[in-house]
Amino acid sequence: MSHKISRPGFPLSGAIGRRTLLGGAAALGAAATLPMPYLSAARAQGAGRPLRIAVGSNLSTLDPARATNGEQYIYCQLVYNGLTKMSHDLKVEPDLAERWQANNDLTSWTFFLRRGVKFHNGREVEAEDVVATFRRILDPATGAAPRTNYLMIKEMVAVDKYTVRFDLSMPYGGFADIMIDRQVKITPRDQVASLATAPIGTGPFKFKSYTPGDRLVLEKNPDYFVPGEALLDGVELRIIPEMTVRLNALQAGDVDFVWDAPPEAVERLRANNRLKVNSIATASWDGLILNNAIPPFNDVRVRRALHLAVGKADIVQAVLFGQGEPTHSPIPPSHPYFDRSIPVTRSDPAAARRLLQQAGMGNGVRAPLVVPVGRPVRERLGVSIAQIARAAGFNFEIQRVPFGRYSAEVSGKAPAYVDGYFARPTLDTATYQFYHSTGSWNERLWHYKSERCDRVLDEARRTADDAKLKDLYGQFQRIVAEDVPSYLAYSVSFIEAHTTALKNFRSHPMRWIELRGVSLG
Amino acid sequence: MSAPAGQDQGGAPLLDVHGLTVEYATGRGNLRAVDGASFAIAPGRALGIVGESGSGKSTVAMTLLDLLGPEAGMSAERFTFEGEDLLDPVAARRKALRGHRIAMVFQDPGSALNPAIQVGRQIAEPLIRHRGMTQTQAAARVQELLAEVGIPRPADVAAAYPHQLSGGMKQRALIATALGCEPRLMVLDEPTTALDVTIEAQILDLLEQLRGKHDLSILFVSHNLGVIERVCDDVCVLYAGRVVEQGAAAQVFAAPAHPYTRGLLGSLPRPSAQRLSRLTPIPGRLPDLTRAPAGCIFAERCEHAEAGCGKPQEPRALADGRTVRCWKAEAIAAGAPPTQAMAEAPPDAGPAAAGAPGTTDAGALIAVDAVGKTFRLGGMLAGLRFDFSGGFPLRTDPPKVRAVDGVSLRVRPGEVVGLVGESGCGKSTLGRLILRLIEPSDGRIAIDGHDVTGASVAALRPVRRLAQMVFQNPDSSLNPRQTIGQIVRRPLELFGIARGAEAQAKVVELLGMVRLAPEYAQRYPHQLSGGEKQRVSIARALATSPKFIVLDEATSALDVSVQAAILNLLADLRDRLGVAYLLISHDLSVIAHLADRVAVMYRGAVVEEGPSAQVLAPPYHPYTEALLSAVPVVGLKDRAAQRVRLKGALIGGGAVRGCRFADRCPRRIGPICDTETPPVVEPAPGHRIACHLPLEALRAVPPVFGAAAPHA
Amino acid sequence: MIGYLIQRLLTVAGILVVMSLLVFGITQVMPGSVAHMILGEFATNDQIAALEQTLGLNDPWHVQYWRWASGFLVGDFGQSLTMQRPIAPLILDALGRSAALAGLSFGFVAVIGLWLGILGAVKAGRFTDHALAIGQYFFIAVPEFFWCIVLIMLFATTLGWLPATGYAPMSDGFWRWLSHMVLPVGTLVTGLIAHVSRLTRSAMLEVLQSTYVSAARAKGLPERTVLWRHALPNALLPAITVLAVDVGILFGGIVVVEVVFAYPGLGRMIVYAIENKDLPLMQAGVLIVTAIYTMANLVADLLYAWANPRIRYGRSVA
Amino acid sequence: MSGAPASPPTSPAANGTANGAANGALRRRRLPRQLVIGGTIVGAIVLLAILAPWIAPYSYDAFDIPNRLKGPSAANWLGTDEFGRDVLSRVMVGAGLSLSMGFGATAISLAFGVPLGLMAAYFRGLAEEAIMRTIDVLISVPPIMLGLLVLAVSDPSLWKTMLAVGIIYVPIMTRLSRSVALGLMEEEFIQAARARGAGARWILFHELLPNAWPPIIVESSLRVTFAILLASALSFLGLGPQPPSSDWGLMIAEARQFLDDAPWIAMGPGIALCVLLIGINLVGDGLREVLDPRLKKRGAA
Repeated sequence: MSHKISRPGFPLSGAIGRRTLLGGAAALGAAATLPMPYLSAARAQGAGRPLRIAVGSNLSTLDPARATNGEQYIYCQLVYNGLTKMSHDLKVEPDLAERWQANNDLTSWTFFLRRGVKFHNGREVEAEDVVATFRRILDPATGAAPRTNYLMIKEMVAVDKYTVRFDLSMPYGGFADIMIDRQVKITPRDQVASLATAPIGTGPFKFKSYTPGDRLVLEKNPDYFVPGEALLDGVELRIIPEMTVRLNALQAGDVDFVWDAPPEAVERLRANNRLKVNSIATASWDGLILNNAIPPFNDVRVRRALHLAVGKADIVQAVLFGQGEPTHSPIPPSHPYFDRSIPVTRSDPAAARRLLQQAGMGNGVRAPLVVPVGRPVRERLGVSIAQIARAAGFNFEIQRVPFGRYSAEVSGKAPAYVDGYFARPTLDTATYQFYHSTGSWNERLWHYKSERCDRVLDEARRTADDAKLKDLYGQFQRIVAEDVPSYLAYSVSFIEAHTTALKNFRSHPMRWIELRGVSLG
Repeated sequence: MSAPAGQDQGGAPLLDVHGLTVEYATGRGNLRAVDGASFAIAPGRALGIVGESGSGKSTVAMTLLDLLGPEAGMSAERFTFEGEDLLDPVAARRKALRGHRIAMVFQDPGSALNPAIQVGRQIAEPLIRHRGMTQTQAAARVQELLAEVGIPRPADVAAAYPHQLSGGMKQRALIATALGCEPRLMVLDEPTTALDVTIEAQILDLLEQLRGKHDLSILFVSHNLGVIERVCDDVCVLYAGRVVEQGAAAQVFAAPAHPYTRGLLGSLPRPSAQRLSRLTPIPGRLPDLTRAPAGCIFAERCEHAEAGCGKPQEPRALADGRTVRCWKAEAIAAGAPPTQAMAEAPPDAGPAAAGAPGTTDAGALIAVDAVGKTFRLGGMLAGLRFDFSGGFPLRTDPPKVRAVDGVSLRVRPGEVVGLVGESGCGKSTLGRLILRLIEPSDGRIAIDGHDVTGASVAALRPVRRLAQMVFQNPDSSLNPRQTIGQIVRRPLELFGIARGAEAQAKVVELLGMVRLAPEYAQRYPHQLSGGEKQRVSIARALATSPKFIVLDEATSALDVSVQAAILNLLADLRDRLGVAYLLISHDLSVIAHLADRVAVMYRGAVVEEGPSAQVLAPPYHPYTEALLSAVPVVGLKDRAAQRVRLKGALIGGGAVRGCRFADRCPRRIGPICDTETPPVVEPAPGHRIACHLPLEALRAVPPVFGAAAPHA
Repeated sequence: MIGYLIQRLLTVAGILVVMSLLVFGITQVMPGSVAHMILGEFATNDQIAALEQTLGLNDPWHVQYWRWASGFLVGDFGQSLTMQRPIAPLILDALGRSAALAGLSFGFVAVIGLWLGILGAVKAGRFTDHALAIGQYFFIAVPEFFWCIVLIMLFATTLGWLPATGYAPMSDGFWRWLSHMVLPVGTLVTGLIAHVSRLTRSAMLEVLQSTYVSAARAKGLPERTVLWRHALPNALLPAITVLAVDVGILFGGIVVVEVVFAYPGLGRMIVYAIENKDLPLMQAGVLIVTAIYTMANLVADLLYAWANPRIRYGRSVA
Repeated sequence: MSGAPASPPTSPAANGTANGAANGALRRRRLPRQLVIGGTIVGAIVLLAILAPWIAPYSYDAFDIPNRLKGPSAANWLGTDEFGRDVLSRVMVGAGLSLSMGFGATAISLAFGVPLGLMAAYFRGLAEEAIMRTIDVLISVPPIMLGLLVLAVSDPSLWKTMLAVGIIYVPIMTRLSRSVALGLMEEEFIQAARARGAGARWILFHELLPNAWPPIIVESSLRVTFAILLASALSFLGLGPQPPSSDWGLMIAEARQFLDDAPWIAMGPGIALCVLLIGINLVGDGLREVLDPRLKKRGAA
């Protein structure tokens, strides 16, 4: 399963490949997306038609730095480029940077830009644009979600027009890897003000128009810097909040592509010979976030009792119709570092009750359980947990809160709420900010504090050795399984369905849509 | 079967109906609204159909034009118009005559005109339809017609919408519509009932004039015997769907041959009659028309009923050409004319009889001094409100109406003061002001010496006990959710007069006073007839043993036979209990019948006031004279033609300069009437007239009812 | 009539001022900080305080209200918090699309509803009337959100005749636009047609029993004239009021229908704004909907006044 | 309405004679057909809702994952949903929620609207202006907007939805009871009560209110329909009872996920909702026929 990633111009070798979060998932994904025999195209697909992709929510902003949801990530991927990019098999590859190098103690990274790349407005991409982009991301006022991942940047220098150097405050081996992230897309430094309304990038598609609540229209960038990669005439993201309606639209041929289809629909969609369904293991996880700072879940026994009360295998069946796998931490079962020695519990209400009694909560635990509106799978997760946990004495009262209000009202505040996170580019970004006591996500989620865990995560950051790294992340998983900061239920299999007319398309394990080189036949 | 009246006038009858029956299917079987009615109208004659509510008189009128709904089942033995048989196929033939050869005028001009269409267009419709006129021709003809029915500015009226016209104007317009196609027969269904008496007189004059000019035949439906007598040659008395008597009007009214006709005439109060005379009401109520009795339908109410009345009574021709459904008809017709018998004068005829009525406060139970009421139209934000009464709708200064304008009045203990005037004159407002149901804007009111003008609710309570009120509408004056017992008992409890068993006993006593059996206490208002309801209202008013009762049109909604009983009751109560009444009515006959003194109101003020006999005889205020002239009174038919008629209609509203009657006065002198407030002259002590005319001129007017009362 | 118009306009203005205060007040008491919303998840308290200062969120409420309301008057509805763009064009776009939906629906409701109502009254008691009554009972009772699901299942999924959802601009071609309108409009109108026709029927029945209709028949006018010239204009008056009420119901339906059919209109935008606590967007949306609704009522009132000679023409003449 | 004879236009005293009284008695005995049918429907649903805890075949929230998304069968008459919950049991339990939201909201609007309307009509003047102008403002917001706004301020729940919908209909109830009371104030028995010096409370509650009820009840039955529709629309939008509640609006919303595979999840509550609303409408029309004085007058001979 393990594989090495060749990085042009990158002198280091070894563990970096494993840093990427998904590890072996690539193989899984590839297996799932083996080209199916092409059936006769049911509909004449006229050339010049845009690819119509059905998505569920609005893009709340067009500013890539502020992107927070999957729809925006798709858009970022189509309209912009980062310094590096991640291939389907999780290799970090050159994008705007044609090569890069780090100094020996991994504290200074230099990226060499591809020459002649033009923004959609015709201006050439320069090193100053890169510096400006990262300045924005680091500026708290911008509100970029992954900002904390880049806080180790001490200084940025545009060495010349095509060279930019990052000096870090600490050694960091995965710096080029995190350049693939969704929000760190290079934007023109002189067009910042209009990013939200008339965005300009370098990607294979240009922004044409956006009607909130209806559609985002992109058109082909004929001058894309890799000839032959921008093949589609355009892309439309059709915003259709109703899942049923999205699927109906796909079956009726009104859209070509449904992103993030529900697990329960897989069978039916597969039965349709005009459609192709991809199901691919990802490192995205859903879970019940428990607030470790306030009662009742500040008591580890109560958290453990919940884990005993709600068996994860049951949850995967109830919620995902089997399209996923139980997990304990953001490290997915598909990853080689996943610790299979940690048992996956079955529902045991009696044991949970005993534990609650020990915690002095023999009369049961009463707590609100917030679920997001418009995220049906996660809503189902909440309902299932509440229902199954009831046998053990957990009385959850479900409150549906629009997902858009999570950050202001729910995250880090509610005692228990259902949430989920997309795959991060590396193991470090998937764990450190979440479980380290200083981690930015930690304080936004569960307020977990453990010196043991801090030590392990700090150590892992400085480690380049594969075996040692595997051991460290194994320790991490066992600590988390013991302390159970929250109920991480499963890694989700990501499902996409599209018309068979789409050629050369492969689902990307990072759940964005990669359309370079893809065409409509 | 004799030939119906009218045929003896020669020639074939224009309309000949025989054995007309109309039935409705109800849940309890067939309701026979009209039962075997036969009548005929000769060309140029006027047939009156008279009867009380439920008699089926309007149904007859509607049948002629096939205007009854599909739920009504109609049959007849013979039904011809101008010799044409209309029975087969019934509907189509009669429909074809509508508006063309038979025209109809409805009771309420306010609802018979379509509010959404200009009056002129509505009049033109039959012209275009039946006469094939063009729009322009029709429009021209409409103006002629309007002018013919006495409308002063035909062009303006033609362009107006119905709501912009007064009731009298609307009725004229409807008559013009009916006249348009020169019909042979005009059916008028209570055409003046909704109108004031002076307007009624105008309309009746107009009908008389048109009839002569156009050789019209008329079928005139009314409950008002006086009107029928004025208009019609022949009359047809309907009771419970059956024609009980028909014949020449003069004969029927002079010597009624059917007990019902006789009862009706005996029930009529007359303006000429003396106080203390008694009416002879008809007892009982209308039979259930779904199961009519086998014998004479009137038997159970008939004072002449005896064994032979158990048989069905068929129409029978009398020697004088009349047809009557009574086997005793000849005997009854020969009896004394149905005038009112004089009641035995009670020992004490009431204090009113003693001493000259005056304005002194001494002994006055009710003292009203210069009381005025100004209504603001619209709410607090009236400036931002639309005012549906018309005019420029955006009002920053809320429009005001001076409903009562400086009225002074005295009512002494045991005295009956009649307050008469046409609708809108402010008489009801005055009644309510006295009881403080409405706050007076100015002036002073005292009840039994207590000034109630500014009194607080608490201070008012003892006074409320003394002064009570009986309202017009028996259907709305009793709370439908309470039993009669509760209704009568409530004032007893409220004023702490009686409780528990005592109250129970008192309720029975009160019901007895108004001649209702004790078991009525358990009933609900909807189980009572109109007359019974009004008795309950009176009992309720009497509960607190008041000294004074305001009777606000207390008998206006009742049929004449029922009204007679109530008037008798009121007279008895006055005599027995010594209660004083303020008798508010538009009907001079009722006022004259009961009142000791009369006040005549016009546009918010009293124009004449005095003892009844003096007000009803010269000298008159010109308005009083006009009112008296207008009242149709049975037996005074000939009086009508020579009497004064008022122009136009009463206009309410703002402040008045000069004489308030000036614009309509038939005896107007000149500009002085418009500018100067008329002086009050006092031809006799306690008789006051507000008029510019010299007293001599007023005295010179001949009495309206002739030298002597017609039946006295 | 002009006075009436002025008076009604003043009332409408008053209502809008009060409504704007209300909407503003509600957003003031809503939990959550605007600055926090803008800055996102990782804002520090200092940043929030600083932004609140620059946004003037610490000013007294009337200052904030005046700033907001005066901006509104000149067409500046502020910035959407979540979309980072000026609200005015967003709302106007959405409004236009909602208006198409509402206008089309309302047209159908008015024409078909009135016609069926008259038909029911004229055929009262007969088969047509009974059939209509049964239909009315049924369609009034089907909630829009259930009805649209049924329609989608039937016409989009099973039969495949119509697109399940979405919106195609006119620029995509009239027929495409129309095909996207059919199901939403169909969902919206059925219940309202039932409602309007039922009330029109009873209004018409009442008019048919009035004296002036008898009088018109007595004039010998043919039944057709009686019906259309005499009865209908008077029956339309109450129908106008009914239609005005139904505009409110229509708005409710539009919100649901826009959400289910993924129709990018104002209703969905407001739901989005409420769900996402996008206060400026919500304020603007609610106020505009209220304004439109008030205007619709105003139009109904004016129409009523215009159609009613009692109001159109004053009294007097004779 | 039809069937009974149109009375010949005569004076009002014509009614209330022997015929009128007999008719009144008759009317009480024979109920309109709509009322009987509608009453049966609503009664049956109310009964089901009350008895649901005992007669529902399953618990409304019990999972049965192996049997999820199964169509109607002998075991699950209306099939099962995505968690294997029995749709029939959920619909039965949900009936109580819809009914309590509809009737609760109407009760709230009555509790506030009727006293306000009566007071406005009785006291007139400043009190009336204050009440009615406030009502004007409230009524000029489309109902759904008011609901969304109220629910935007706080987290949704059954009670809040009920309250929101109740508040939405307060203006309608106020206007109605005011106009009814204004009409009654003109009635002479109220004048009579005032003439004998009865107090405001007595007149409001003993004279006005008992007579104001019929039109208010008729309107209330209509309001219950609208309240259920609006409440279920709000809960369909997620602003009502929260899962795992089996509120019908919420059930339909959740069922949309599975429309293609398991349409019965939506059909159960959807059809139940339609039947309930038809039933209430029928009751309303029946009540109108019995109580509406205008129809009564037309019917009386």
